[in-house]
Amino acid sequence: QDAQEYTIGVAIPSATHGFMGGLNFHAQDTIKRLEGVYPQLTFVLATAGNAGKMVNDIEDMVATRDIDALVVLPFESEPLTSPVKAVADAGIWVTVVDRGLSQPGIEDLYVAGDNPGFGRVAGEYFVDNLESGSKIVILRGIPTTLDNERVEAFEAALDGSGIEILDKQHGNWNRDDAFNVMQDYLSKYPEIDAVWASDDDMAVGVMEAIAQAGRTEEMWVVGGAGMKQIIKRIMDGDPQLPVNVTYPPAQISTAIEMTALGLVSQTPVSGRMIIGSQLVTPENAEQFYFPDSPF
Amino acid sequence: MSETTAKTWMPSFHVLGPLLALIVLIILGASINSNFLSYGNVTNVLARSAFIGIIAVGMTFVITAGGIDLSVGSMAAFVAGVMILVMNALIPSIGVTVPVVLLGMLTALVAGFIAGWVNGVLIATVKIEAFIVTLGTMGIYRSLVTWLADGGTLSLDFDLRGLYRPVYYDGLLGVSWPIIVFALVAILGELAMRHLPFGRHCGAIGANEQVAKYSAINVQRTRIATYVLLGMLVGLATIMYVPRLGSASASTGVLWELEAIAAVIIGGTALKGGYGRVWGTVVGVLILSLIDNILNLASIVSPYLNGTIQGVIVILAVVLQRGKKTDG
Amino acid sequence: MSETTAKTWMPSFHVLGPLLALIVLIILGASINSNFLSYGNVTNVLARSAFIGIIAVGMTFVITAGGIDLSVGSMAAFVAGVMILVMNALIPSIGVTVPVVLLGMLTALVAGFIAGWVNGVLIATVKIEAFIVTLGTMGIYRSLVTWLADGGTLSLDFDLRGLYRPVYYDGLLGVSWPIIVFALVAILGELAMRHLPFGRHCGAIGANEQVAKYSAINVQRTRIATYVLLGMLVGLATIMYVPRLGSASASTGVLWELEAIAAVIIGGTALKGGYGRVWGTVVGVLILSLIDNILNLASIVSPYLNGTIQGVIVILAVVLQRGKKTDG
Amino acid sequence: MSDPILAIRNVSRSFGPVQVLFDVDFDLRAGEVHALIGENGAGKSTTMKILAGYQPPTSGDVLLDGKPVVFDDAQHAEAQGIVMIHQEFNLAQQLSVEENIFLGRELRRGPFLDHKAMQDESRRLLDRLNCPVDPRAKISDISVPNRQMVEIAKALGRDARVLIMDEPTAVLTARETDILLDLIDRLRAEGCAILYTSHKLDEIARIADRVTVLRDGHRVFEGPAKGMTQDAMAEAMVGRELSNLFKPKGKPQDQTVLEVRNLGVAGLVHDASFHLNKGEVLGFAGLVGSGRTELMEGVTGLRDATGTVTVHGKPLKPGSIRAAREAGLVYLTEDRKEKGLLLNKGLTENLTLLALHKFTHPWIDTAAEDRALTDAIAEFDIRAGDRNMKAGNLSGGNQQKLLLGKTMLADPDIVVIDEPTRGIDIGTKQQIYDFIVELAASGKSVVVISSELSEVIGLANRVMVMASGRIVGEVSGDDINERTIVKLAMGMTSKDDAA
Ligand SMILES: Nc1ncnc2c1ncn2[C@@H]1O[C@H](COP(=O)(O)OP(=O)(O)OP(=O)(O)O)[C@@H](O)[C@H]1O
Ligand SMILES: Nc1ncnc2c1ncn2[C@@H]1O[C@H](COP(=O)(O)OP(=O)(O)OP(=O)(O)O)[C@@H](O)[C@H]1O
Ligand SMILES: [Mg+2]
Ligand SMILES: [Mg+2]
Repeated sequence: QDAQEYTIGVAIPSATHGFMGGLNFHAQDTIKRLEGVYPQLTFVLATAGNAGKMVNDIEDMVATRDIDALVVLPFESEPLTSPVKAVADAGIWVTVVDRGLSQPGIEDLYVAGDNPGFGRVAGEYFVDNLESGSKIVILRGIPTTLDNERVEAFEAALDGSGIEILDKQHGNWNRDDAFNVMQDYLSKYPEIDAVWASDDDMAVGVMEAIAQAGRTEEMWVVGGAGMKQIIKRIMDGDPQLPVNVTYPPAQISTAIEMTALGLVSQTPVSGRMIIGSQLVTPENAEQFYFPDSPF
Repeated sequence: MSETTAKTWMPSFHVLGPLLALIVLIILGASINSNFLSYGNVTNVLARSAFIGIIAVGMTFVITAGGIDLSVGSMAAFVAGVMILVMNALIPSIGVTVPVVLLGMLTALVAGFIAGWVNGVLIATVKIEAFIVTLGTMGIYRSLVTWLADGGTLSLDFDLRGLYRPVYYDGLLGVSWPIIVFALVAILGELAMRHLPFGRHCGAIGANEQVAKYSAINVQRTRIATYVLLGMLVGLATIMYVPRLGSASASTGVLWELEAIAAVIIGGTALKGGYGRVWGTVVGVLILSLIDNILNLASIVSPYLNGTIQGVIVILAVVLQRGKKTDG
Repeated sequence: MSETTAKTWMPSFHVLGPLLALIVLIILGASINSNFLSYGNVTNVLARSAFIGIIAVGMTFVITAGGIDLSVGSMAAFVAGVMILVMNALIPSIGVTVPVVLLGMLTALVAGFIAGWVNGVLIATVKIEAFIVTLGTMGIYRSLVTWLADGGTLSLDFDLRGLYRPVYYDGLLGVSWPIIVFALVAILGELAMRHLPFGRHCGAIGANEQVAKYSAINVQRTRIATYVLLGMLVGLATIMYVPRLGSASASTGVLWELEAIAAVIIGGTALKGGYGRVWGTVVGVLILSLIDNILNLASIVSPYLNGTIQGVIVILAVVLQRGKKTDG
Repeated sequence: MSDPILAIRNVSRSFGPVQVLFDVDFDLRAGEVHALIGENGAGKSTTMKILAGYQPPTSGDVLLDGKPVVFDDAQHAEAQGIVMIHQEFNLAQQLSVEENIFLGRELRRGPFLDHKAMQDESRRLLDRLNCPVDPRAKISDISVPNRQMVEIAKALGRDARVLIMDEPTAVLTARETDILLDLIDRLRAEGCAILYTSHKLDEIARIADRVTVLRDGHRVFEGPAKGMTQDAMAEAMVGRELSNLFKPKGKPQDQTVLEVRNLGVAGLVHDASFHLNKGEVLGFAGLVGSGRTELMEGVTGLRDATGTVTVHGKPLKPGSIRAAREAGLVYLTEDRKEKGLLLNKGLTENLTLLALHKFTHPWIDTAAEDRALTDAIAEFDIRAGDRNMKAGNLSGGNQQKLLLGKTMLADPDIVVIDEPTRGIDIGTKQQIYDFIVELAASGKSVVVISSELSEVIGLANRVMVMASGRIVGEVSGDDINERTIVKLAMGMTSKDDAA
């Protein structure tokens, strides 16, 4: 059949930590699969280490690759708003993933995780499982808007519960940094009841530090984003890791697939799609376990 | 006799090296994608080279005078942050008007001046190793902008952005402003390096500070001047940058310092100081931009390996340039 | 006259400078938090300093010989990645046994050796600017590890980790292995710098390559040796690092290069080469670790400003050291 | 007699605990050449630096036009028309000749540099010195004598009323020395005041109007030069009578220790062949740029070279300085500042650098190093105020002695000495000559490259003469005289066709 050819550009941040690694994996995996399914589709994948580079990538896709659709996970919302708007204004289909642009209505399709939800669900679990007067510590990510949103929602959920937040420092979504910060928390605070590590990479470092201090019995840890090793341990009923909160990196697959579908078929795909953050418990963990993913 | 051979052989390699690498890249790009030489793509590449380019021109003077500046990336973020805060703060009193933009630009230049001056004084007057000073201020500026932005992003007022936007996107006779400004900075820089006493003094200080001092050059003042110049050029680059992305955050300008320094060295300036050339730096900047651009055009490999290709090309570009040079 | 002061004052300042800064930090830490001097905290800080510390000792030789290496952080990530892959691959045939760990360690040393040798040959034999070579390999190693990990994290087999874990967490007589190894490396490094021809030769090459050459020093081989030594120490650091968290990813070792270089310079080694001291580097590493530790223990300020405090302290530490030094 | 333009009164100077000048008086008048002579480390350079504002005196006064003055720095002095040519080069290696000449006082047209004017002016200054260097050449690419000429041109360009020259001829050959001395004559006639130092006393005798002699930081003589013989000068300097400079030459043995065949260094040396016998002193003479240095650097593996080198009958591994050293062949460079010594490091570290292996088992034996320094100080009469000082703070001549000590510490069988007595005072020169003769007598072999013909003539058993990168002749026995050698070097006759 002489199906029309389309090019889809995909711009995502590079794999600098676990979650983005998973996202990169799912993006490449989906592209490979879709190229098999739809021979008339060509994909251009670009990864960027900062906002400026991502804008460059998008400009290049428009100028030299004649893309028909763009799937973008903005490195940061603000700086990418105008450039993506320029793409949309040129009549190119735009799918925005995860981090919304700072101006509404630019994108045709919005697929996202729920950052405030991510913090809230975790916070609610803390409230339900800790007594008033319990002491917790927080490890934050890299200073960014989305980190702020998560932490604010978490703190809002804790409001009035009587749970005391002893400290919140940046672990930069990095295992080593989280390990160091947690070691210092453990030196500083003789009593900690729980840790919100806010990310599974950080949770790995945190748990090592706790194990080293021999205080495993004293506190539990909640990470986030559903790294396979962590999910596995929840499945196995590890008492130190009671639950997890999802923030699926596979949302990029949803976005790419829906964008492709919108180009090659009549299926209506525009609109907003929020993939809620769910609480992973030992009971439901199995359905969140993807052993093949690198994340 | 030997002086003659030196004169006729070495320069040809030295001069052609980076240019050769640039030409090879252009041919490669054109052969990979027919749109590579299109007006749109060329404009894009040149315009986006402008930020690093303007900074790298300043860096050329600093390095020629035997210094280094690792802080320029975070300085740019910091200057952008201050500039945005000032402009946003002015809107209630002056409104969304051109003067606000002009005052913002002035802020950027002044902030860059001060930041550069602080580096310069710590290095030239307090005499601390340039590497440490600018590593320190790199951390300081970066953390200050994070703090100003409260961990998030500082954004320019949306209406003002509309007014300011043309500074990046419009231009003169089809050439966009960043390109024009970059070209002007490069030409003036090349003139200053080659035809002003300042450029010569930078080379002399970088070559041998003692000799420079004995030759009645005010070493301290000249050295501070290189950092101030660089700071102001960072301000100028920021003026071009803010209308493009309209915001500043902790991740603005990350690694620009390495890119700028790499461009300078690829261009043939000696890292130990004593010899610098601005046009080489311009070529270096273009080489670095083109590598990214071509990688986007090609999509031949796993994006994970982009860094490998980049690294290899950067090293090769310098190998080309070194030619058959003996002990350095 | 100024020489007089220089003669009698400089050494005392030079020697005491970084030590002084360290002592001030320790007093500060102890006064902020009573747990600061606890066995646990001291062990933590020392053990986590070990990676950077071991690398920084190697970096001291590279810098003393007038070189620089920006690639160590990504080299560490790459070596860790290769090491984990090799060990995981060996399990099916050899099982979860000590030989697998030993082979893994050997892999790390060999990988470090090769990586360092590549840097060294490109710099000393092909004669490309060290900054460019190692900037290039920095990107290359980082991208290779990302590629090996498929963008994610390479994790050591869980059972093997149990076997390997004690290498980080256990020790001898209450002193954990990383601390012991770091101490050994530091002592041997100090000895080599001061009492072996190798150290002398590094200083000579850094001070004046020509003189070194005319003094029958094999400049090329010595220079390569500094990079190989550094590469192997990166391998050694990785051997200590992998058992800690049992994983490697693209974010492993980010910015370690800057930290290592900063430690070397804070310790009093001259960035231009010609003079290095290993014990100073050790003090530099401890200063940097303590700053982080104290900031975490103190929580007096917005964590956004941690970078500012860090930067200021680093600069101050070097100011202390420079004392009343005249033109450098 | 006119009043002095520049003078010092009761000047003392100390470096740390070491006092190097004691109540020195000195004055300089317009239209006169005043020579300052003394042994190495006597304090000549220090005196000159005080006069030119590079260093302040510890006590005492500097008088300019009769009035006390305190120079803030050298620029201040230069603004008063006082210009100094340093004993050690004061040029930026990476910059061009023209850039160096005009450094800090560039000519401009409007705000811009006037390249043409500066090049023309450089050309003119260099022409005045009969120096053929291209003003655009980089300093690092030109030969040592030419660098010195550039240094002189740089000073000339600064319109000096007082010109202070610290051993300007140490690195010059006879031809350039003549040019410089003629120039000094002219400057004197124009009313310039000139302070001149040299260890070549014939130059002093030729141009000086007045002589001041320093010994160990004290002024021991001041008076008119007229009627003062070179021997008298030497005696005043050294404080004792000097016997004949050169001892009788020894007799070489009939055993070849070094054989060089068809050696070539790209563009610089062509097809050079010679041999050296045991116990022989072989001289190499030639004009500046004749390629003697390059030939020997090729022989010792410091430069890429073609051809063969055989030491003690065994071919030498090409391109390896270490192999040469291990075979007992060592080269002492003519460029002590750039290639000889680590100026920022201590005496011991410099002394043992070439022979470090001898002190290593397996640690460096610092006590033995210390003893070696004591020995070298005694043997080569190194005058160091303080054993822990940096090599760069030694006086120029003492640096040369340290370099000699460094080379000899390797205990070579065959030593190539390039300009052995550059900057060395007459008393020590004699010691070094004795040393070379004794070395040969003890069965070692020596190659002496020297631009001082008397040295080659007085020391060598045989002399090879080079011109334009070729060995153009070999003279021995009674033929070793100035006339024959100069003729060969100028390429006038070819006594012994080398081809
Ligand atoms: N910066 C310094 N620090 C310490 N000692 C110094 C310094 N400069 C010179 N000296 C010492 O002062 C003494 C006089 O040195 P000076 O250079 O004046 O001798 P000189 O007469 O010029 O000798 P030469 O003929 O070898 O050039 C020497 O012992 C030297 O080591
Ligand atoms: N570093 C260098 N780079 C290029 N050319 C050089 C260099 N050093 C010397 N030359 C050139 O090599 C030639 C020979 O050098 P040089 O003057 O040292 O010879 P020489 O016979 O040893 O003379 P002398 O020892 O009397 O100075 C000259 O033409 C000189 O300009
Ligand atoms: Mg002297
Ligand atoms: Mg010579």
